[in-house]
Amino acid sequence: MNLPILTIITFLPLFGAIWLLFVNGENQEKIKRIALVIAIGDFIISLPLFFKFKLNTSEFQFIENVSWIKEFGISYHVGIDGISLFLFLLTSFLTLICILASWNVKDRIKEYMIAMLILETGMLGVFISLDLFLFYVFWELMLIPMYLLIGVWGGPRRIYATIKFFIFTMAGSVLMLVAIIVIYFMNYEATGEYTFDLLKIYNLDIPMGAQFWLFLAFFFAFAIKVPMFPFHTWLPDAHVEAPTAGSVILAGVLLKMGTYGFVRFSLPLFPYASHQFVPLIAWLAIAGIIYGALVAMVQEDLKKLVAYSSVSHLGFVMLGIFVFNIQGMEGSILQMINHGLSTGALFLLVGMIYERRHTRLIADFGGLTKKMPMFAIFFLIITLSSIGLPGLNGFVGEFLVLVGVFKTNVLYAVLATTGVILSACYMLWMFQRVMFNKLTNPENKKLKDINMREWALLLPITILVFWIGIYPKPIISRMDVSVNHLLTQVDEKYKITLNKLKIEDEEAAYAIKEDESTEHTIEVD
Amino acid sequence: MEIVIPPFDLKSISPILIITISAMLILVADVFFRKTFRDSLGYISFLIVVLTAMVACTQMGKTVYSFSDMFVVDNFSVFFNLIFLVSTAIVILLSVSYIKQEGINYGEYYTLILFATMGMMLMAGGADLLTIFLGLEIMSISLYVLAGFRRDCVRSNEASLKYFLLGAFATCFLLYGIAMLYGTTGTTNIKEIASFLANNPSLSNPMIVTGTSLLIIGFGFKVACVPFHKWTPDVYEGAPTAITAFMSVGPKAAAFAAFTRVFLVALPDVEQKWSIILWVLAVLTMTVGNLVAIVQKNIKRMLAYSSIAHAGYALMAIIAGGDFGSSSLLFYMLAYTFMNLGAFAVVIVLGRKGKENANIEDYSGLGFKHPLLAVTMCIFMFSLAGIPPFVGFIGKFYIFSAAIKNGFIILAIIGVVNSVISVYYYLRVTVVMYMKKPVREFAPLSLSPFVILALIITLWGTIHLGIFPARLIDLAQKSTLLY
Amino acid sequence: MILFTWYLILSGVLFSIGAVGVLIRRNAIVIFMCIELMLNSVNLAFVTFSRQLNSMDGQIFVFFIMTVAAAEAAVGLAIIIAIYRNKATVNVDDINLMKW
Amino acid sequence: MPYFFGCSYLDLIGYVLLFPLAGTIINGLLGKKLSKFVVGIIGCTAIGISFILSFFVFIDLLKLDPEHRVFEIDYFTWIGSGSFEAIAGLQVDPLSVVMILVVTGVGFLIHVYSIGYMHDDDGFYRYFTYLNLFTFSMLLLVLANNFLLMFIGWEGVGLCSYLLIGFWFEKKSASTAGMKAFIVNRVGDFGFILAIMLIFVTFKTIDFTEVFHAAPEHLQMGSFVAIMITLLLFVGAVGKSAQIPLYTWLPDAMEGPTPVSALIHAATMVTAGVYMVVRCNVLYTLAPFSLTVVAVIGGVTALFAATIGLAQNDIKRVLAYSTVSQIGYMFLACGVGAYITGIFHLVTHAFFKALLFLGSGSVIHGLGGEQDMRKMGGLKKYMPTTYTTFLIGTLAIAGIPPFAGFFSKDEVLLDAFSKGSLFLWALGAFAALLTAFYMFRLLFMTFYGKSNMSKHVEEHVHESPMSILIPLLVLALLSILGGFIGFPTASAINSFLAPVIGGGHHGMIDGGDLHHVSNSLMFSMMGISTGIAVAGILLAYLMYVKQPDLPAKLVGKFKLIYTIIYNKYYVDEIYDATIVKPTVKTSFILWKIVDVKIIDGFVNAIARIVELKGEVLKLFQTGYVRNYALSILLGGVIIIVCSLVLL
Repeated sequence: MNLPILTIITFLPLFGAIWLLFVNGENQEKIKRIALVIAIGDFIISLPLFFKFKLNTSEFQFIENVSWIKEFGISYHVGIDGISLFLFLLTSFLTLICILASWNVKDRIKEYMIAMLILETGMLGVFISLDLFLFYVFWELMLIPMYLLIGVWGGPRRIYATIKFFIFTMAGSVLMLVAIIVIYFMNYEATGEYTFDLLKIYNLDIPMGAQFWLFLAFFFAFAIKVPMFPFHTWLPDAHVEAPTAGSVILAGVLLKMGTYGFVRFSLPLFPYASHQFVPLIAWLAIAGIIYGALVAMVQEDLKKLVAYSSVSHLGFVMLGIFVFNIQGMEGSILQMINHGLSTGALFLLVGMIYERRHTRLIADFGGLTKKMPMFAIFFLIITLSSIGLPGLNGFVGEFLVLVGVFKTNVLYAVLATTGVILSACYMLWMFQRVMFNKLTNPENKKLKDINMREWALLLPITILVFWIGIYPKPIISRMDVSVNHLLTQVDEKYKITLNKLKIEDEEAAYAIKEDESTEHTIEVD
Repeated sequence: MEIVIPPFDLKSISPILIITISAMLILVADVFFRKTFRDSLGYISFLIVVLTAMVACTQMGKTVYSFSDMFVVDNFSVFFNLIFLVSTAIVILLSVSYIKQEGINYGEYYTLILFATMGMMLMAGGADLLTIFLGLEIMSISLYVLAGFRRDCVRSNEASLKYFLLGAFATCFLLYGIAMLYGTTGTTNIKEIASFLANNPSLSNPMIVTGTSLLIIGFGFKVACVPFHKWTPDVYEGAPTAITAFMSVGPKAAAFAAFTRVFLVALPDVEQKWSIILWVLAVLTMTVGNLVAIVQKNIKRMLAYSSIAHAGYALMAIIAGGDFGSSSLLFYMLAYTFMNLGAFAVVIVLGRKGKENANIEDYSGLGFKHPLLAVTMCIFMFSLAGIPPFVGFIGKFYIFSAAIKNGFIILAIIGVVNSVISVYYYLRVTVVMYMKKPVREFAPLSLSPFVILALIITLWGTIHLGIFPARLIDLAQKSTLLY
Repeated sequence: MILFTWYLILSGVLFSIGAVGVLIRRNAIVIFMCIELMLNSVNLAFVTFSRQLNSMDGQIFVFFIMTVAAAEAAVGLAIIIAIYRNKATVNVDDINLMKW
Repeated sequence: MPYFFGCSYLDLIGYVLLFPLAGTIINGLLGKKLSKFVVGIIGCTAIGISFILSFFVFIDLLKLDPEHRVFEIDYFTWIGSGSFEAIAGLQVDPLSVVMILVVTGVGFLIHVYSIGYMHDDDGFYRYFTYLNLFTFSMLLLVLANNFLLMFIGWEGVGLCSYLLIGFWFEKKSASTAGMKAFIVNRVGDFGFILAIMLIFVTFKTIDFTEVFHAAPEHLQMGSFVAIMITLLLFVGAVGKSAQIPLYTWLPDAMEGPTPVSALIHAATMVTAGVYMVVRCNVLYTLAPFSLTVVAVIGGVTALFAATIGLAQNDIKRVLAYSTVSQIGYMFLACGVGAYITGIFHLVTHAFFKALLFLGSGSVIHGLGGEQDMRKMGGLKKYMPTTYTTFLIGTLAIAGIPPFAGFFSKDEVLLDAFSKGSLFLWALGAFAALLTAFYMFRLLFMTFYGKSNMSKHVEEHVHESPMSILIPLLVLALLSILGGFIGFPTASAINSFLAPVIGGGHHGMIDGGDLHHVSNSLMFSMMGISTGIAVAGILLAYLMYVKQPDLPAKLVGKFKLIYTIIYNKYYVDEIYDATIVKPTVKTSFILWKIVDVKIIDGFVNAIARIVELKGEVLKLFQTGYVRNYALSILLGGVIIIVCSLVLL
């Protein structure tokens, strides 16, 4: 296809943001409409990717490769494969949802929408970048609008939260920058070519010692973003203070960048180190699963609860990635999408009652089902999806992850599976306290059920929730080849390194032998 | 005895000549035709600078040694000349209304700025320590005056005095260092020093080592690296804002130009020693600059500390050395020129006569009162913090790459960690602008077409060069030192 | 003939005296004079080296230094006068409005 | 009409599922706008059609050769990832047919019953939606042809149970009970999921047929893997079927509407565990140790729950404990290898327990919601039909011939004795005694004696409407006749289900037939169990009809034991104190200490330190020129010295 479709999709929101710059800020309706049209348009033109995606090739598709900074070998190289395809689509979908969800933002709507659209460009860019430098640029770029979204339109402690968010993420990612540069020069030494092109760097065989440090540098960047225990503390704060749409994007897309980074970069670039780090990551992931769930259980604030539940869910994703088999990996990718949908929806739902009641404390609610039956149904479905009820989306991903984990390490699987119990505990307990029981708080008696706009927000997500739960094949089949390719790639490189290690050992042994023999000869002499 | 008149290669110093002559003409014009020119001196100097820049551009691509090898025109110096001229031009744009508002609209203001620029160009093109010293002094003396240009303002006086005393003090060290090098090598010419050192054991010679160290003190003072940085915050705070802006970019770049040329061309054989010293200084500079910047309340002071920190990053480029190092320095300096001048431009726009409003808290709520200005400021702040897609990011990236390429990975890591710390105080400005309620009424902005032009240029530089830096990088790579 | 080293030692001593003077004196003008002293010690060093090496470069350098010192003196004194006008003191310890 | 448009009914098995699902969707989406009548009709019709279809499926299956009574149909690949594949496919074999007949049959009756019972409830449509969804899930559970699909149904019924227990969500106890049910079930699911994964890893497939086919070759008799698989599966079964130690949710589940208790918490869902064990009998047979565990847990639960049942006063709770106890019997049977007996008891239990629950519902309905037996009494005259049917049910559960329960329970005890041990038999037998006792205690307290009803209630007591009574009558009939499908020596269910047992590997596994048991043993066992039942009944008669003050005296005498039993051995409290509270407390500590204090504290401390450093370093900037000059000089000296000396 000659049309640079990825570029169009990625930069259309930016174009929209620039357009909005020139719209009079007083005209709120117009601004909202423009933003919505851009988001809808973006989503619609991203849909063909799904249908035109070729299932039988592991190559990247819809590739565009233009030299950007020739002097450094930096190119605007974008493309998607089965791994990024869905995250890409999820991003355009969730942004659309978010813009619609922000309809009631009154305060400085223009800047809000601009930030939102720029954010979309940044996020989309992250998922399509096939150039390390480009990736890093997008990775950092989306920090700014997110930072503003939380900081300007957030709750009372927004400044603390947003700075924490920014600095946490930045602290992780600068080390990655150093690592990227190191890889760049390593590649130069190996091939004599200055390039940041990921596909070329994939062929690079990084020495084991270096892999360790480089992996660690990437690890911090991604682990903070995921966020893995114990780097997660920015998340609850950021979620609680962020406006609804911010939370949705944060949970739905931003966190996935971390896990995506592991899949796209850490694994294929440092296969040996990745294998070496499995115990650490697995234990952290498991700790995250259990810890996140336990802490979520005792939260008093709905958003915080959902935030900690994200820590738990993302633990599954991490675990799935680091078992190096197809079920784990596909489960993880699917789980990324699922988490994006269900947690995103949870934040939407929380946002809806927050808009009505201006509180998120669980204690302030109770018995809402009586007043908001439709809301209750959606809430229930999403809650169950988050719990991982079979037949809904959450289960498929979670189960695949667990199968993958089980194949490699039973203990990990057993511990991770406890998350299944715990998730039911905190979600249902929360659901009970919010939706069930007697409606006692007089404030809640005036609550209105969801309106048309909110229907429009929740229905598509719910449909997807069911679709992925019941018939995930179209999704899994699209990632199959890519995931397989990735795993083979990792495996082959890992084996090469192992062989080298073996040879080195043998050589060392041989050298020792030789030493002994020479000593011997000396003695003879 | 035959008297040979050496060739006068005036073409090689044409930019300097133009600036010098026009600076003097402006002085004359101000004295004799004050009425006629009063307001137009600014435009005239701006045009002169632009003209000089065009002339300077034509010098690109060739290497000419002139005046008995005392002066050199090579891509390195041309590139630096362009940096100086760009910064001077922008500062003149910022000054036109600023000095009027401050009531210091005297013709010698422009003359001094032009002289300072001339000094910088001399420094960048100096192939002899004497030329470099001369350039340095011409630049410094002009700046001493400029710093105290608001002569009825005590702070300005104080800034001037401090700058002057300490500057002269530091110059003595520089000179003593030069003397020592001269004493050992018998020459002050950079190339000759280099060849002398290459042929003689230099590392064990205490004179050379001491001389090198003394040079570090002298240049270190000018680039404001810790522990010779202490004048910076005070002078930056007290000087007229436009001059602060000027000082933070042009003279700093000039000092780096001389620093780089002397250390990379003349003293590569002592690199083993000075690179370690500079390594420590760079780390100290970055760290102290950033840490203290965090607790600043005055934005000019904060920017002063930030400029100290940036000097630390730039030092990394010198330490890294090689083509990559010097080209990254070139790029970084230009990048820094744009973003820092931009930030100061916003500070100037928000200032009033007698009331600078330079406390960060004064910016509360700016984001809603003057959204465009706030966005502009945000962009500069993010760029200074090194966040893509702005030019500051590419600059830092370039420098870190250079450091890593030459094996200074730990230095690079310290550098990036520092840039995270720096994020904190840059963000605070944006936090105040966007996330705090206004604490005061905003007076109408002191916007004039010139300031707007300056803002547009700096914005363009910050954004455009951030997204499409390829050509500039190409240029910088072609402008590395020609040995 | 006196050894060159003595001149150099003298120059070093002068430089040190100047430097210490800068540190311990409070009057701006005296400080400035100490700086001048340091400059002149540099001059002495240059001239010494020049003699030793039989090269004129050092002496030329000295001329430049002297010129520059003169220029500095002019500017410096003007600055000191300006501050004296505003603050009626040239005690540098009283001149610390800006700190931290 | 064996063939439907030329195709076998077996092909239409999907429709058995489809109708309840359609009912769910229609009622769920439109129910609010439809009248209660229509909603009820839709709900019942959906299940009714399902039942009829099931019946024809059954007939069609019967036509097949007994050895080949397996029909599988695959619809689509549900999850396929690498070598892992879960197909959305159904399997019809004698076992699943028995189950779907029970589910749809009893389910249909309860749906009909619900129309009357729930008539005044605002959430009528919601109720029927859930109920239809439940039926769908339950059918999926029993029809699935692989473990994972079964797990959908497994969780689906759990969800419906959750929703229906908490149906009156405004009642805190109800919503809490729902939650408890779900979470406790999740604990079981934990085992189930692990079991599925272990099965996949072991057999590379999760398809029933393939797994059971491969099992005997793959797994050694009594091998560790076999034991693990079966034990983990059993953890799932324990959760779902409310066995020790995960039974506590079931009594609480009585917060739901009574028909729900009848359908979900008596007849169908809770027996899913038994179904699962029987379905996996091939695996269990390979793991004798697991079988022992199953048997012991079943037996102990049977007795344990029965003792609790002795002292409860809530009519539904007594029934709930009796359910726990009866399921214990089923597991006991399975545990000794008599899988078919387990299923047999499951079927009869479905009949009489549904009957009992519906009967109690009728009572509760008649009394306007009263559930405490101490406030009932003498209802015989007010509600004769209910009484009669209830009596039949009670006789059935007590094991009086020729009621359904007699045959099945007797067989369980016989198997426990002949294939298990005396100990297991003793557990069962003693539990049977207690069962007879507390069930008749319930009957007597409710229908006999003098009325303890309040005036207000007494005035309004009435016999229930027909929609309630008809299901009662049908179920009563089934409770009388149901046992004959497993009539000793000519057991229809035995021969029908036999092919299921052993997964086609005959000879290896005893198909649960009883022919090797001598007739004398069989008849003497029958006599003994009948005797036990009669003894229990007489005891109850003595205590609650003849000498109504005796219980109080006994209570006074055995105060401690009574208190313990009355408080259900404090199991809930123990769980609360040892698991729930510590977990919550730990979580609080994790949050408030680890998260806020340690991790965040660490982060904030770094920020603070950075800032403090800035504050300190700032102080060096004194503002004095001489000071600055000093730092230049000092710095210079240090540099020179270092470069000269150190470097």
